[in-house]
Amino acid sequence: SIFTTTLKAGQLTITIKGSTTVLPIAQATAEVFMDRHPGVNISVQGGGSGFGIASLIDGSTDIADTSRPMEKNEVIKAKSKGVYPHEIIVAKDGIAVIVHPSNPVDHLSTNQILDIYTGKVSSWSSLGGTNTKIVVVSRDTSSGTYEAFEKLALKGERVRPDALTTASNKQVAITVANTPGAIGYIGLGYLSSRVKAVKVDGIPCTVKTVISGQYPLSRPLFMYTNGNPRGIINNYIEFVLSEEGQKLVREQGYVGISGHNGH
Amino acid sequence: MENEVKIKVENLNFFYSKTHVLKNISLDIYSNQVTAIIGPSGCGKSTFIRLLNRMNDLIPGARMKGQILLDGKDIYSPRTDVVELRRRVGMVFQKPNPFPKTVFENIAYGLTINGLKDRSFIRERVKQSLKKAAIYEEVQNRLNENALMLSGGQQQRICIARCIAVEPEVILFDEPCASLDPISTKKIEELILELKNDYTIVIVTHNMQQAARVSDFTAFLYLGELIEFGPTSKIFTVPEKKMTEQYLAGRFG
Amino acid sequence: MENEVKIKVENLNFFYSKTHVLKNISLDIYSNQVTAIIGPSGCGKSTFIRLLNRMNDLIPGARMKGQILLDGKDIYSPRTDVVELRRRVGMVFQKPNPFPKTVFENIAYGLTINGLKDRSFIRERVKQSLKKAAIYEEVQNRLNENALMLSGGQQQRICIARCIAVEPEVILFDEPCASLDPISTKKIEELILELKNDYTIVIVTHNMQQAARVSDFTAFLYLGELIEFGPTSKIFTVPEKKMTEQYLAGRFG
Amino acid sequence: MKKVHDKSPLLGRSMQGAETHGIKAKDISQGLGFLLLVLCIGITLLFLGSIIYFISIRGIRVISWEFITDVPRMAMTKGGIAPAIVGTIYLTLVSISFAFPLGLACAIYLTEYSPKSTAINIIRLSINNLAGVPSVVFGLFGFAVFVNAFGFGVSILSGGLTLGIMALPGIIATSQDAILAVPQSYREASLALGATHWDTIKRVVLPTALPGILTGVILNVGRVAGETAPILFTAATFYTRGFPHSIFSEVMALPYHIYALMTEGTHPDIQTQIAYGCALILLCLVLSVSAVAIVLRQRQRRMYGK
Amino acid sequence: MTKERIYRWIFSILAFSSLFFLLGIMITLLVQALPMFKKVGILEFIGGKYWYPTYDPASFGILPLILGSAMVTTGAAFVCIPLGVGSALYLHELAGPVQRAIMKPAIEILAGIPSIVYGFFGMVIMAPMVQRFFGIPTGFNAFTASLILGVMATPTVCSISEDALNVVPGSFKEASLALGANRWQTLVKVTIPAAGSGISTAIILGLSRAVGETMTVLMVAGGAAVIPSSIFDPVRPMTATIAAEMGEAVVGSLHFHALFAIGLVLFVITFIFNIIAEMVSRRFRERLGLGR
Ligand SMILES: Nc1ncnc2c1ncn2[C@@H]1O[C@H](COP(=O)(O)OP(=O)(O)OP(=O)(O)O)[C@@H](O)[C@H]1O
Ligand SMILES: Nc1ncnc2c1ncn2[C@@H]1O[C@H](COP(=O)(O)OP(=O)(O)OP(=O)(O)O)[C@@H](O)[C@H]1O
Ligand SMILES: [Mg+2]
Ligand SMILES: [Mg+2]
Repeated sequence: SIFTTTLKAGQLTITIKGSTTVLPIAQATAEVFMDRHPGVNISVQGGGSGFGIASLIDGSTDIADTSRPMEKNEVIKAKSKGVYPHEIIVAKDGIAVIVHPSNPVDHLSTNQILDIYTGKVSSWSSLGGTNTKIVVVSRDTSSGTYEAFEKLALKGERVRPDALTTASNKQVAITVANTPGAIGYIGLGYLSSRVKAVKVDGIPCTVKTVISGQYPLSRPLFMYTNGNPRGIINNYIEFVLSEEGQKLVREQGYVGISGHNGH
Repeated sequence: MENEVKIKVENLNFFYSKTHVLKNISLDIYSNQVTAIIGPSGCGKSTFIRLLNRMNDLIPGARMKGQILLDGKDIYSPRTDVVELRRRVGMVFQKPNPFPKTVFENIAYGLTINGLKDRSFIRERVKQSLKKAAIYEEVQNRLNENALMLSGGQQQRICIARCIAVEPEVILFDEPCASLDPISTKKIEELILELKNDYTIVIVTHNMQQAARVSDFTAFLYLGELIEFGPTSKIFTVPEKKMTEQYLAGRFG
Repeated sequence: MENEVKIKVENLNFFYSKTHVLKNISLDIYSNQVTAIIGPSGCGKSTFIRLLNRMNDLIPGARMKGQILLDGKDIYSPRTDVVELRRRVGMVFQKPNPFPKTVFENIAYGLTINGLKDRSFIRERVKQSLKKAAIYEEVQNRLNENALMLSGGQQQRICIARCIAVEPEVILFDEPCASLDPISTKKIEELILELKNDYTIVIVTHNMQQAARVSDFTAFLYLGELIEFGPTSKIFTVPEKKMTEQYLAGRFG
Repeated sequence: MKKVHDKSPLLGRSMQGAETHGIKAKDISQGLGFLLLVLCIGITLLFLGSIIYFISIRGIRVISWEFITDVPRMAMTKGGIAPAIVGTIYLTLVSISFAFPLGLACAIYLTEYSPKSTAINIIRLSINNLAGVPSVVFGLFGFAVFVNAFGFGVSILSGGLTLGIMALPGIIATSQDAILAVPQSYREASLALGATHWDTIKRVVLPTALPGILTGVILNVGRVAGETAPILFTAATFYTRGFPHSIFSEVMALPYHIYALMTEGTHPDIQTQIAYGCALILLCLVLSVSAVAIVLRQRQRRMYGK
Repeated sequence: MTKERIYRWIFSILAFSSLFFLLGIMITLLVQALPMFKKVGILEFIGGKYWYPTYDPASFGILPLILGSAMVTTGAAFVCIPLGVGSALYLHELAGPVQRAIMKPAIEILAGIPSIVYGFFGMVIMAPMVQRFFGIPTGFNAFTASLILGVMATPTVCSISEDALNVVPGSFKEASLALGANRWQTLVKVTIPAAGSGISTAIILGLSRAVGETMTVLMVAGGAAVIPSSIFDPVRPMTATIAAEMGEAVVGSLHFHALFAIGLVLFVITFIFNIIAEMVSRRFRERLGLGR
């Protein structure tokens, strides 16, 4: 890490690491930001929220993307190493629960979703559907979407082990679109007419309900810096939060926020 | 009976892609006689003998002209069953080449591929073949050992037994003793003299003394040409050609 | 001067890991004479000749007993510089083995590794060596061609020239004609007779006629033992041992 | 002329066979067997061919000059993949400059200098074994050692070294083969002229083995250039604009870029097309490298008349 | 002579330093896996049925992962053995010199197709095809992974088998033909048995490549960490688990060490594969009387 720090001496390189959910936001904004500021180089890496935070703590990244707030012990660990995490909400994400369009079921309660994903229910018939087997589609544990879904919908319980585990939102959508008995969850931005999003606790998954916080499966997305962002990093964060940055966020299929939500 | 012609070679020419290796060779190989082919290295001895059971078919780009008749029938006619021909005209190679199988399996191989299934018949035939090849005594207790464990001379006799087992009519030997020690060589030579009672034998050798010892007829090849052919006794005592005489005197080669 | 001893071999025994290949051999090799080593295949000829310039050092597990003295100095003493020894005792192998370099580079190789840099001197020496090896005429316009493009006989003479270029005192030939045609063989034999004016020569051959033609002394090895050693004229006409006589008469081997 | 075969129960039937052309059981089994073999190679070529076909047909549509020379734009839905191509080339160069000298030295030692002892046999065995270690395990090693322990971070250096180590056993093996293929007679000829062992190696053995050694190096490096798992945690980054300024920079790399586009992108339809383009370029790079090596090897084999 | 000795030393040092790197892998894996085994016993780790590394409490059982690897490898064997060996036999016995001169290098070149390309192809083309063809919920399963892995290993198996067939001395073949065997009989009864261990080596090496393959299975195997009950179930082989989770695992956490422990298990498995291959191929060469 000696090497990475020396490299950053000029502070024209920004490293961003962390949640794959936030990755597209970071990438899209970084790109435009670099167009505005030639000479600045931003490197964007995935790896997951945990990885991003760990990197922030050991100093190997300037910005950590996360799809969850930092946990207490993470903050303690960071402070013990002289890193003071500064949290910025950059966008909001709604997790849509999707089924095949031919499936008569069009709303589920959070408890029903929990039962489906933990394996207590395995046929659509008890949920008001036809007597077909439920094919449960989930995401890799490394994905931010999974992390959020686990927290919001599963309340920490285990996904049934035989669930299909796919590597991307896109694959979940494709799998559900091709499989009549399937259920899956994807970021709001990936919704298309080929799958059907069900209402959760009676609330449809839309930009509006996510912003208002009514929709139960929604969450903020964060960027963390070490202390208040300064210099070029601050310029970048400000750009993300600007109207132009938020437009890019929306283009990537997320829900924008307005104003500054820092501490 | 003695001078019945078993194989008749007529105006034989042979080419490896471009090189003309055998030039217009005609000779007769007699039944139940040993015919030796001698000549310096590279003169075409192996090429010639391999033509007699069409082993050269495998070489890409090789061409042949002329005729080879076995019992009066052209072995290169399109109607010939090559597989069957090779069964009738067996071959023993320079380097002993038993299969990496047991002694028994080696000898039985030729029988089983010809569809024979009767175990006791096969066992009997294996025994007979080993006896004929003068190796039975030495290996009777080692039939289930890998044949490659035997000595070179024993391996060569195993190869001869393997060849005999399918009852060929002609046996071709291509320098069968080249890689053997003097004692094994002696045994093989005695065996060849035995075998000529039942088979027609053609032997390639670059050891002139060996040719003198075992053969009835001798053909002397030089640079692809048949210089002289006739009874061994005559060739070795009063050769017709100057060249033969010089070669036999060790003046070259 | 004629009978000055160049190499003295005393009670030489040699083993490849377990096999005892050379048994108690003693003989003298005289300056400016051709000494031939004959014997059936596997009797240890190559092993013997390779001991004279310590080429067998490369073989793991090999052991040697006895002494070999070159000009009276033990070549196996720990104080011997092997590299220098090999320069003094050159070797030409059975199969022509020119390096895959140009003819010129082949001959110059031995000079440059010995640290010579003077181009014009090297050029002159290459020319002289080629001339001595009776190949200059044939290759003078092809000095920059790859030596592998030449015919076998030419390659062998290139190897001889390469050997001569470093001005050895003794040249060892291990069956130098075994893979050559009769005409090339003849050329090499003539060359050997030429070379003996300047060098001491040891030649292994399994061609008895060749031994008779080129050598002054002949050693007959059989199964690792030196059966007989003496002037060639004597060995080939009135051998002392029965075995030598039988071997020369082609009774075995 | 009364021959054994007349009383042969076995062969009597086919005795006149020299001219008969009847179909025998063994001819049928031969026919069927050969048909099976034709089928096998047919299916193999079909599969491999179709992979190349699909990738080429779909990849060629997105490939343009811009695609090769430009940086990604519009959230990786437009522009090109130049940083990924450059990154892959850098990684490959680092891995060669590490693995080639080391591998060659190791091969020279094992073939020319090493005593024949059990210790050396164990070395040989472990080198062989390491050739079979899964690529992701090399990735773990690189991550633990270069990225963390040595503190090189996620960088070209870490990734290149990881790839280099992965190529090492292959380079050692092929170089050994090439050196062993140099006829012993060349060595003997050189030694017999009074050359030292090192002279012989330097002036005769290595020049003769060189094409074979190069083949091995190219082949193995081509192979690792296409690897993803080892650079996953050691070198690759999802997005960076500029070209790397030092070996301590992290880079985009083609194989990882394909993976990232397929799993982390937000515009699947467009990004899959780009992935096709990347796959085609990767395929071209890697296959042309190995084609060079294999042609070289064919020529080499012909030279030794094999 | 002293110069000579210096060179010798330089080379041995370089050779051993490369060995140091190679041995380093083993040591790293061991060291990093150790904390895992201290916490969870080896047997519990290998025999455990549940892989929930990120839950609280976490459970680290890699049996489903091992079985996933085993299943795709077995499946791949069914593809690559017939195709690879069959193709090798074709090239050896039936192909003319021109055909062989083209096809052998072509297959060797194809052995260099990067695994990511196979994975990509599997993801966008094979998986949907398999799903439609069999009418199953998802094409991302052990079957598709096996198929792709099998095809991927085929060139390796083919190329090494062909080399093994070429090593069989021509004299065996000639001997058989001279006894009146036809080409098929010669192939089946003489050439294949003689090359048998060489071909086995090829298969073992091909399969060891399949066991260790990462990206392909990561992209097409489905990723469910469950003990598979059919070939059409999604599975999560060990390699895919490491690749998918390494980035997320916090350095130094138990999850992190668990992934190294999986790496160690993989290493041991491929090590055994290679030892077997080595032994078999040594026997092969001895049997044919080939040195070294
Ligand atoms: N497959 C081949 N392709 C091209 N030329 C060949 C082939 N086999 C042999 N030759 C050439 O044909 C000539 C005759 O070869 P052949 O093997 O018949 O000689 P030979 O008399 O058996 O020699 P030897 O005593 O050395 O075995 C030689 O010049 C040889 O180089
Ligand atoms: N490297 C070796 N290791 C073990 N045994 C060997 C080795 N080289 C030769 N031999 C054996 O030593 C004996 C003598 O071999 P050598 O090569 O000296 O015989 P030769 O007289 O030169 O025979 P040829 O005329 O066939 O060349 C033979 O039995 C041979 O098998
Ligand atoms: Mg011959
Ligand atoms: Mg010899």
